[in-house]
Amino acid sequence: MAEKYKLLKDAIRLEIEDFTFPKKEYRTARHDTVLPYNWALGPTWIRFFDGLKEEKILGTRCKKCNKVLVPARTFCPICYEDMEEWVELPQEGNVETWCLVNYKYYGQVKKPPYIIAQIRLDKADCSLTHFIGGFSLSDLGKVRNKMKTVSRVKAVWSKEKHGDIYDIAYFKPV
Amino acid sequence: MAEQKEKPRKVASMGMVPYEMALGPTWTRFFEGFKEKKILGTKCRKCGRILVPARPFCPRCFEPMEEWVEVAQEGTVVTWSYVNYTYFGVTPDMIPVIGATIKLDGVDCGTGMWTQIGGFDIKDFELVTKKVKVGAKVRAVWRRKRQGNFRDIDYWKIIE
Amino acid sequence: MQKVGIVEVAQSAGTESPLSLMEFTYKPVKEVLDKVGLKRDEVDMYILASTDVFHSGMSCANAFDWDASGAFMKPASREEGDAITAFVYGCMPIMEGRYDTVLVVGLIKGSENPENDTLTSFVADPFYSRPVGIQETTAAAMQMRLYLQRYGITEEQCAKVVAKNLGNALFNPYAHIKKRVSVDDVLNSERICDPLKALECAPKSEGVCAMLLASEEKAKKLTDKPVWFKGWGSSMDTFYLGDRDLLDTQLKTAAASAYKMAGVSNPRKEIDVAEICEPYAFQELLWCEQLGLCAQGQGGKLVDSGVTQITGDLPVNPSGGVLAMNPYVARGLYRVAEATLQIKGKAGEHQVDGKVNTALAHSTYGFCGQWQGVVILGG
Amino acid sequence: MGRAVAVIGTGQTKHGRRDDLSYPDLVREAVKKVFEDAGITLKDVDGVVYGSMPSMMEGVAYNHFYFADALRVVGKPLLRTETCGSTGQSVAHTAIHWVASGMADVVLAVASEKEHEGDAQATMMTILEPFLQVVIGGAPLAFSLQSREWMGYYHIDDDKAREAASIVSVDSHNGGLANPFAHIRVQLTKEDVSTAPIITYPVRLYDVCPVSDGACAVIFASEEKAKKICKKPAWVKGMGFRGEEYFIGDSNKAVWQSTIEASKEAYKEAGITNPLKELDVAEVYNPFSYQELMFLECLGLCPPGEAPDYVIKGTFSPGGELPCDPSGGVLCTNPIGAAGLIRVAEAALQVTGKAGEHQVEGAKLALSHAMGGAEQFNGITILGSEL
Repeated sequence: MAEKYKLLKDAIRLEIEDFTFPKKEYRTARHDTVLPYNWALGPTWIRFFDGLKEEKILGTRCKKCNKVLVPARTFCPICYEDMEEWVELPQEGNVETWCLVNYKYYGQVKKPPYIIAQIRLDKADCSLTHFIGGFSLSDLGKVRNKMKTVSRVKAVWSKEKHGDIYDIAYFKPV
Repeated sequence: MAEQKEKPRKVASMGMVPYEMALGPTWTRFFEGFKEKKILGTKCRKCGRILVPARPFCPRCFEPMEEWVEVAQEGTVVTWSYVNYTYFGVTPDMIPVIGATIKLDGVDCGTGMWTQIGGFDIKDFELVTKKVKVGAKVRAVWRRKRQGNFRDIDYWKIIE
Repeated sequence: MQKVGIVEVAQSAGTESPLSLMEFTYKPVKEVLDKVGLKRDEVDMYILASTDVFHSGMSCANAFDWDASGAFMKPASREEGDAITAFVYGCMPIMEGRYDTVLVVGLIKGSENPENDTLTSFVADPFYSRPVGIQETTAAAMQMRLYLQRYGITEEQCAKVVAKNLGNALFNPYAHIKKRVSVDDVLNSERICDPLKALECAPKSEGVCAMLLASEEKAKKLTDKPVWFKGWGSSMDTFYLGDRDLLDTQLKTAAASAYKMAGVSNPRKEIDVAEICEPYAFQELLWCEQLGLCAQGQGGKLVDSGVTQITGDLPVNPSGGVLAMNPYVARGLYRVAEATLQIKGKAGEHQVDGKVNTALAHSTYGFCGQWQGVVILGG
Repeated sequence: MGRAVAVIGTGQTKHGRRDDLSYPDLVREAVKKVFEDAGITLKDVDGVVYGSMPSMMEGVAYNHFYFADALRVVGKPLLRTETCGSTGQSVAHTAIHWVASGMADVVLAVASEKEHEGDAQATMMTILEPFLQVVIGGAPLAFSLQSREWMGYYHIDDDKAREAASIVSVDSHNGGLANPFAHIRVQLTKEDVSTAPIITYPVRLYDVCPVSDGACAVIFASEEKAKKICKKPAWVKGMGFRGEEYFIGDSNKAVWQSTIEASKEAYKEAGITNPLKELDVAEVYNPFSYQELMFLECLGLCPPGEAPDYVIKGTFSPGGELPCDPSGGVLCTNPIGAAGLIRVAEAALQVTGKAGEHQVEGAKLALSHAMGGAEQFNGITILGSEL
């Protein structure tokens, strides 16, 4: 399996962590599934991510129920109609709920601690899932207290953009 | 539908998930046999079939298979195929490979996908079609250093 | 429509096993067949439930699982998802009168997989939810905060669920976690994903559950106390968390159809015991509300009142639930099996006090309960 | 056997390399079409069955969650059935049992694959556990082994098998040209096929199915509903499914018992005693042309060991006694998880006279089939124009 990791390390330049199972007192076979993927974005995601590159958060409006959904959708999940009207959304919104991730697991997207939140952007009819940051997260008690007072947040953009969801670095309290 | 002007775009990524399987008593014993250059099977007390690799139970009779037998290391080629293409994880230096199902003498099933034929220049396809035939006799060739896994049998050699 | 009876169940313990997945699966299947006195090939059909990412690194899980499930050359299929769906699928051919007996098997060896959080992150879409860290625990933590905020449920009330369920598990020989914990232990355990604390999250367990179903006539021949399948309901929610009200789940819809099919009009009164899938402690309270076992927002008071204790009027998770034993995939079938044992009066040390006529088994998987399923059983 | 069940609509995407759409949007393409074809609304649907190949294929686990909106299953029950290559057939069977049981009147069955998003052969190697079955080669190895086992068992010489396999490939590719949904559209001669590069000997390039993206949706309904909603339903006449041992050496794969027994059960239910005579068309799962030869025998369509003779004689070619895979089959279109359901959809199109350019004139009784696993699983569904 080591060869496979090397193959993809070269191909994708990924940081690969080690994973160790708890020690077993019986014979086992380590068996890592390592597979390549090439996910087609399709026109809707392409346009949404191109928007992020230009520091715009784009949603789409359903002509039937009139709801604005973000990220942009090809079709309205309720009406099943194509969503053809594109809308640029304000970059501020309310925190609906959040969690503070303070533990490790294999394949984690970020080094803990970090905050994941549901953020209702102004004028949107659904919440956007993203990180909240811009302040120290090292003291859990302090974070909990601070977050009690946070209701409004605003997008902070990454300096280097790749046309993906990380083009928004995080949302910071306003 | 959104505008179709954009060219198709893809996100390249990798899925990596570690797993660790227990071999369990049956297959642990089977591979212990490999260390001593032995191929072990189990016999069903009901249908009398001997199966290799050894099994915890007979898949048909559904009774535990508790009787262990050492089986022959020679057998007959039931079928074979010449693998000559690559896919992710398989690099050009790893092919060609001759996969084969081999019916060991005295055993009631063929080997699964764990036996390959070798011992000559298998890159020479003409030679392969001349030498490898359904019904050919083969014998296991063991590695000198054995660790109790499938690699202990280096390849199966055509003996006639 | 034919009646379906549960004839017999067998389960394996949740603790780490040195057996191979094949040997581990074989045991409960063989146990059920031996208990009933049927040979493998005398069963008409087999339905398996296993899941590729929760399957020790092997895909097309049915390929490997076939032998140990007993399905060789029998009509069969596999559900990829919670094993409670295999139970429901198993009922169908009997209801239509096609087959008389169906054996259902749900299986997993959690010790061979990485953390459930690693695996459930693969459920998220690759462009958006996955890169922002959504998996089952982070999604549940956000659901929990909303629950605490909107209805004033306290962390203490959530912790009570853990103390209750792990307490029950001490009397369940198959449970994985055997540890008495107090409400304070839970409250003081590490805040791994605030507001979720370590002890409020289910473990990762082994587990094979096998169950024999039969038509009415056949069931009466095979056992003196069949348990009858009365109703089923299930519902799926929309995918993105941001599109949903996380506290208004599809469990309401699922429960409504299950009650309708079973003819249950007042669940709180008619249901004698409930086995609920609560991988996170607060979810037991939320699911109780949505199952109509208490009013909306009253889940906290429900646990405070003590009615959900094993000695209470409406015991919830007398087996210890998923908090004590979490064989992902198989856990839904474990709920049905435990509900069955309660009706049969064969739950042993964790048998509830009162007579059990009607029992509810619930399962869920997906972020914040995207899929919900409810089964009603009767004596 | 419970209530009668019928197919009241089908929908297929244009199969092929579909980088133009994200995966959920591809699924939606098939779902939209099936609703149009059946002429029903969301309200009419009681439940959804979905299936695909394993999560490892496209890297999204439990992808029915991801597709919940595209499948129009929000607020409804969903069952997820998966049995490897035979998934499409198993998905259909789940839907049929569901309706026959009386717990639902109308069930939408959907299956899909987007093979270009992953590496199919590398994924399929993960079907096997890591310590006993380890020879590299993927599905082509497994199924080439089987083809040669069959040739050896019946002493069929290489040249004869080669010729018959070439005919199968040419016929299928011609079918693909007539099918608007098919992926591979190429005119081939027998010589093109027999001299193409070797993949896993004796299998050559045009003996092998392509890597395809695609989705298929089929709506099943109870007798009462079908008669109310649909002018010309395709009735489910019989079905069967069998699987054998995990280790491929455990049984004789030349006389493939799971195909034989699954088809026997389906024929019995459909009241078919002479399938070659009684069937009008067969959609046989043929990812490898050599395998189709073996299937023709194991499905009881010709005597054991004689498939090459029958194929060379033209029995299964267009205009023959029992045309096989007029759609081009899996050789032209292989979104794996969907391929088995596409066979069901194509059988339905044939018996309802809606197959267009690849219609078999007057077809009334059609067989559809799929196989999967490490030479393990076979599923059959028979559809007819009469109840």
